[in-house]
Amino acid sequence: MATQPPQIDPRQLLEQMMLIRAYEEILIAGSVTGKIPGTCTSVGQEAAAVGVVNALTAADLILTNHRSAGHLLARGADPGRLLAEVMGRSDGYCKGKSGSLHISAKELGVVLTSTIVGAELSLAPGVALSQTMFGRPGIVVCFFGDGAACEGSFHESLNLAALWQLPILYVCENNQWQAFVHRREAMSREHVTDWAASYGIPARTVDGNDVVSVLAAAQAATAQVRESRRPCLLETWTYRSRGHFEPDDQSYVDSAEREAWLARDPIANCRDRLIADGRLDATEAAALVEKIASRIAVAQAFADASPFPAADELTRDVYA
Amino acid sequence: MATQPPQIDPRQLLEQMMLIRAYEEILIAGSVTGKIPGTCTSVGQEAAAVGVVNALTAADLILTNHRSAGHLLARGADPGRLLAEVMGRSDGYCKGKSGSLHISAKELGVVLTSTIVGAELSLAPGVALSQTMFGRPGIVVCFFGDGAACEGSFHESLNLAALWQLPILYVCENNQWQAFVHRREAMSREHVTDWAASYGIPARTVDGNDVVSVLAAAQAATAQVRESRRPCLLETWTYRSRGHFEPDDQSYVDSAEREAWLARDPIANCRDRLIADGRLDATEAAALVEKIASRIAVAQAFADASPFPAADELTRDVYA
Amino acid sequence: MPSLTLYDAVGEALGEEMRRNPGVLVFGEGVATKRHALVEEFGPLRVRNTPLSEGIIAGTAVGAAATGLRPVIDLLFAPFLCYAMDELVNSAGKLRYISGGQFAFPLVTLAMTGAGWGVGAQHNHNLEAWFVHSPGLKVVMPSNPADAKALLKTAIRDDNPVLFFLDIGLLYQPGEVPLGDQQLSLGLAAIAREGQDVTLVSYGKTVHHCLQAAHTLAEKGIAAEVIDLRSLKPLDEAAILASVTKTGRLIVVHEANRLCGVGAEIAALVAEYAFAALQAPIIRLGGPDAPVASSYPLEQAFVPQAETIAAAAQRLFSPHYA
Amino acid sequence: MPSLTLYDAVGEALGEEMRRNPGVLVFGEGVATKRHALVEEFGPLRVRNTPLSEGIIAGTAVGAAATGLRPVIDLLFAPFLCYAMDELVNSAGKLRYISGGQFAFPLVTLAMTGAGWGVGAQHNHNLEAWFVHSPGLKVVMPSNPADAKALLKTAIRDDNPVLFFLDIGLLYQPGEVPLGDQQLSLGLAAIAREGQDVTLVSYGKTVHHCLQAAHTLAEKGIAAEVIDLRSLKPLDEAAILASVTKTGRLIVVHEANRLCGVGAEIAALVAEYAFAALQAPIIRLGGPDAPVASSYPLEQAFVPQAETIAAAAQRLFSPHYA
Ligand SMILES: Cc1ncc(C[n+]2csc(CCOP(=O)(O)OP(=O)(O)O)c2C)c(N)n1
Ligand SMILES: Cc1ncc(C[n+]2csc(CCOP(=O)(O)OP(=O)(O)O)c2C)c(N)n1
Ligand SMILES: [Mg+2]
Ligand SMILES: [Mg+2]
Repeated sequence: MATQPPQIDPRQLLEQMMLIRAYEEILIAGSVTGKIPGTCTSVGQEAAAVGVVNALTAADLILTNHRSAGHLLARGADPGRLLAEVMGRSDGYCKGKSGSLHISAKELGVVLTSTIVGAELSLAPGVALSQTMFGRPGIVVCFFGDGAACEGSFHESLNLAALWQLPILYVCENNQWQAFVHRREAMSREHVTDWAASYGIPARTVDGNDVVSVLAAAQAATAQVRESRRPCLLETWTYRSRGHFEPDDQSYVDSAEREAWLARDPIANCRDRLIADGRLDATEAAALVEKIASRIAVAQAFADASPFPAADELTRDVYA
Repeated sequence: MATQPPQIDPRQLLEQMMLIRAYEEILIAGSVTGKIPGTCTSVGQEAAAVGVVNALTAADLILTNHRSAGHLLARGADPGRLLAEVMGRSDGYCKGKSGSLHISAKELGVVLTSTIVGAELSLAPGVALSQTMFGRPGIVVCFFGDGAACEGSFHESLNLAALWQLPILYVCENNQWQAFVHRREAMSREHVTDWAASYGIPARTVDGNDVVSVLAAAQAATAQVRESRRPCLLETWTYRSRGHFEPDDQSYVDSAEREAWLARDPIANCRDRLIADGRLDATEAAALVEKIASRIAVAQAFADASPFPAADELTRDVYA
Repeated sequence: MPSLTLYDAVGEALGEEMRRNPGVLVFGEGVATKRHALVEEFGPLRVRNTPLSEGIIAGTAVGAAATGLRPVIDLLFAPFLCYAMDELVNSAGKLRYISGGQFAFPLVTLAMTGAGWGVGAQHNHNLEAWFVHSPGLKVVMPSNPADAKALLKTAIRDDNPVLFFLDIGLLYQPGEVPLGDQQLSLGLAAIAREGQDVTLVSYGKTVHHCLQAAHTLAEKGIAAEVIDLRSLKPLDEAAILASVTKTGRLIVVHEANRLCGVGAEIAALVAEYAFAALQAPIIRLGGPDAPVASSYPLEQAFVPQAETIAAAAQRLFSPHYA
Repeated sequence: MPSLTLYDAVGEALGEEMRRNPGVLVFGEGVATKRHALVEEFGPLRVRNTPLSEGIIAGTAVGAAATGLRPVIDLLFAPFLCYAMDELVNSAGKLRYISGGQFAFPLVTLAMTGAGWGVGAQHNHNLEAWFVHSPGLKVVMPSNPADAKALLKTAIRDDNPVLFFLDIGLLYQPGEVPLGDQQLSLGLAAIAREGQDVTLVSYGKTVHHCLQAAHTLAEKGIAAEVIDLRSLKPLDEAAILASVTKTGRLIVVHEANRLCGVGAEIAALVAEYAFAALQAPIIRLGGPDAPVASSYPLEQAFVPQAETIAAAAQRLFSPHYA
């Protein structure tokens, strides 16, 4: 029954990662000048987002969290509308009401983003239940962090998903940090997979800084969820290169650990390998940079031009 | 370093189990007439309570839940004060404010009983933290059900206890039921030990209907907690012979499963074995029944004589 | 008209709405065991027992509601809502707004509340005010089986999350329930008794205490109007203000703790918008700032009783009172 | 007097109390990272980072408090309290009563709350009224660094669970803080400004908005008295009633949602116990029944501002108002 996953041009993966990086770099720059509110960026984690999202079909639904730019952009979100949202403007995906922390985009199948860490886990089974009850083909992908895995909702969610046979791919982006706490200070075990396995949920850790490995693992895992209609878990082992929130001086970070991870930057790695393999040349690489810069400039202009919400938005959208 | 656990006369274990049974039988009878409010009894689970509690020292602290009569009586609680509490009388352990569901008894080291399922798990690490910070020798025993193991607090508690190296013996009384839901409808795995092991916590399932096995397993487990100052988990595999709450017609119960368990009644088993081994004769057995009946009669008289709390108790004990 | 308990009225409403809309499903700890007739009719996929995990029950309902289902969850006793506050308040109540209106959350949460069974403070704690305080949630608490059935049907069809509280003390009391598809708008109070001298506003079991008090007061020549709120959010502000404008006197009565309770809200509402009509202080009768004891006499003493209400009303007519 | 931010005032109070009593310890998600000076002085056993698990942080504090320690926990933003409601409300608030007074629960829960950072409804939600409503808990919310330090020191020595809210908008504003072991009783309001024409009652950042409004009003010949509650439970009822008895007019102001908020409690209190003194309706200014948007202008519009307060006060003196 296993169908071959579609071939994806790795240059496309590279481009998506570069777009995410470029987008977040303007968030970082803007947060320094105060033009843009501070955000949680996914710098260094782009491969995890891009690899997983590219394994999905349009029918699949995504839940994500506070560190979501990568998931949204990989899913095809418009950087202009994202930026407008972060800046609290009315053309944002959520009319400026979310800001950066809980952006959802129904049209993209990105549903129910909560910035309450662990809430993505509590909401996912219900979304999967809808898929199941309505006989929809799509599965559900729930992105969460190693920190979220420490919340009780992790236990309750995995137990229920296993018990009710819900088609969920749990993707734990284990970036070594839970805000200002290292995962070693917070988890009794090294890997979230250690916990997942105890529910009888197939679980695997993959190098989260290698987009090709993540894609392959995600294709295998989504195929398994699709066929079995049961949950699987994928842990992408990666690193949060910047602080928890912009700005953050990272004075608390172990620099040796950080340096080692920075040397494995997912974008540089992917690009260098494509060049080495002769699948990308210098001209193409430069053109890519150019293309992304102009997309970002358009996005910035769009967001800047978008007005703040009208006063009556204060109490609109509270009740249906 | 391992010291030999003290030898305990198995007749003492039998007597404690019989006391618990006799005590709960008057609760059952009283709930039918309406004289005593309905309770959650531990009929069929006496061996689990008695076996574990007899492995403890006076310095150890206990947390328990709504099904606590066995733990309290095995720890030496006065059945009269217990009954007074259940009946809402002022001489109860909690002045009648608790009723049956959350009886604690500081003088016995039975601290922080909550009837919120899962709360015993959330409170236990703090009690163990006190033991540790004050350098007290005692460990903490936390009794909870298979249902409580489904709450998020289970995950959070075990993770923290493993991480902070807290001296807790978690005792899961897996009685196959979570109120009106069978554990198979609620747990993705058969055993709570499957989950516990994923935290690196030593975990073991024992026949919960054999008091001698439970005692031995509990002595081993408490010794391990005492020496390692780290958590262990013991699952006592047993059965709730009566309904969730008195009265309960148990119409929803699988009778074959129930019959099989009733045939393994912990009290009958223990008594028959003692008789078979020649450690108890018929006269002694009859004397035991007599002795317990008179203790219960005294208890009933004490509780009946105890007044209801005075009106000003309505707002007393709210603030320190 | 057939006579049903409030518990059975809830069962009827569930059955009718499940029949009407295949997207309605019910789950909770033991709901499939206890409402077996629903399982028989609608099958085990639409009526489910769950693990003992309130958080994931509520979270699953929120996720399901956002994506097309209309879940009803039974969280048993109100204090257990404490394990589902994030899901109910931060998710169900806020995610529509946060998403700029992209999602709706049609879900109903059932919870039993109040005195009657001597089960103590961890089973008996009236928390409805928390949810009135929290945006995006509706809150209902009926005082009789007919209202319970009609309000629950409306709540299930509502596209917003509704907290639906069942007063334990009323659960097994029978009452007449009209046959058929009766509904009741949320936010519409009932005038349980008309009168022009003093307004008694209440909900749940204390409506009956107010009616008893009104009876006593009538004998003393005081005509009390009793308002049964039925829904606490939306609140029928118009009905309350109209009544107080007529009577000039107000007593708010509930079992929940007084501080920051629904009674405070109503007193504040009236002190702002019907001030000119007020002829006497507004009296609030509610639970003290204390947990509820299990012991029967203390449990009863916690709840405002008819005599207390009648005495308070008489005080309002005393010339020395103000 | 040295000038400190509210954040640093909290740090000073923690340090002084930890020095004073070896049973005081602090834990939370990142507290050891962010308050590194405390780790240096008191070591990693008394200042601990925790897993990302609010429930077990609070539960551990409750268990520790019952058995001799005096924990202070930092739960970061108020909405995260939703994950700790059972531990705070059902355990910390009730187990003393349920146990017949056998245990005490000296623990302090810190949480940031309110507008200022544009972080949206899941970080910005003023929940203090929930805890005022719940028995067995004390609730504090200071409006300046000096009070924060003194109140926190008292809270840590208190044998009851205290919810201690830090207004985000005030967190990094400096203020003078007296040196040494200053304490402040819980339940004592401050008269932030004296006046005899109208009483403005508030807490947290809106105290400052009231002071600004009072300034504006003074120019129009209206002398407003501003009361800074500081502690919401116990509530300084005497101070409120005395002021309204003097002024005859009351406006209650807070950022939290209006429905069943602390403003409702105060309005109800006054409508019952100072009715005779009231010369005008009681006005409540508070957040609407809506979550808070992240977008800056909407976030600001949510909070009652000085102009709104001043305008409301002037309305109270209009002959057509009632
Ligand atoms: C319930 C809750 N607790 C705390 C926070 C504050 N917070 C936001 S992100 C974060 C760290 C989350 O760690 P993880 O889940 O590993 O995700 P990461 O940020 O590393 O991507 C924390 C503590 C929150 N938003 N929600
Ligand atoms: C949080 C919470 N949810 C539900 C209940 C209602 N309830 C009381 S006991 C019980 C079953 C508990 O099962 P388990 O933990 O296995 O203990 P057992 O009763 O089998 O001893 C339930 C659902 C409760 N008291 N608390
Ligand atoms: Mg992380
Ligand atoms: Mg059980």
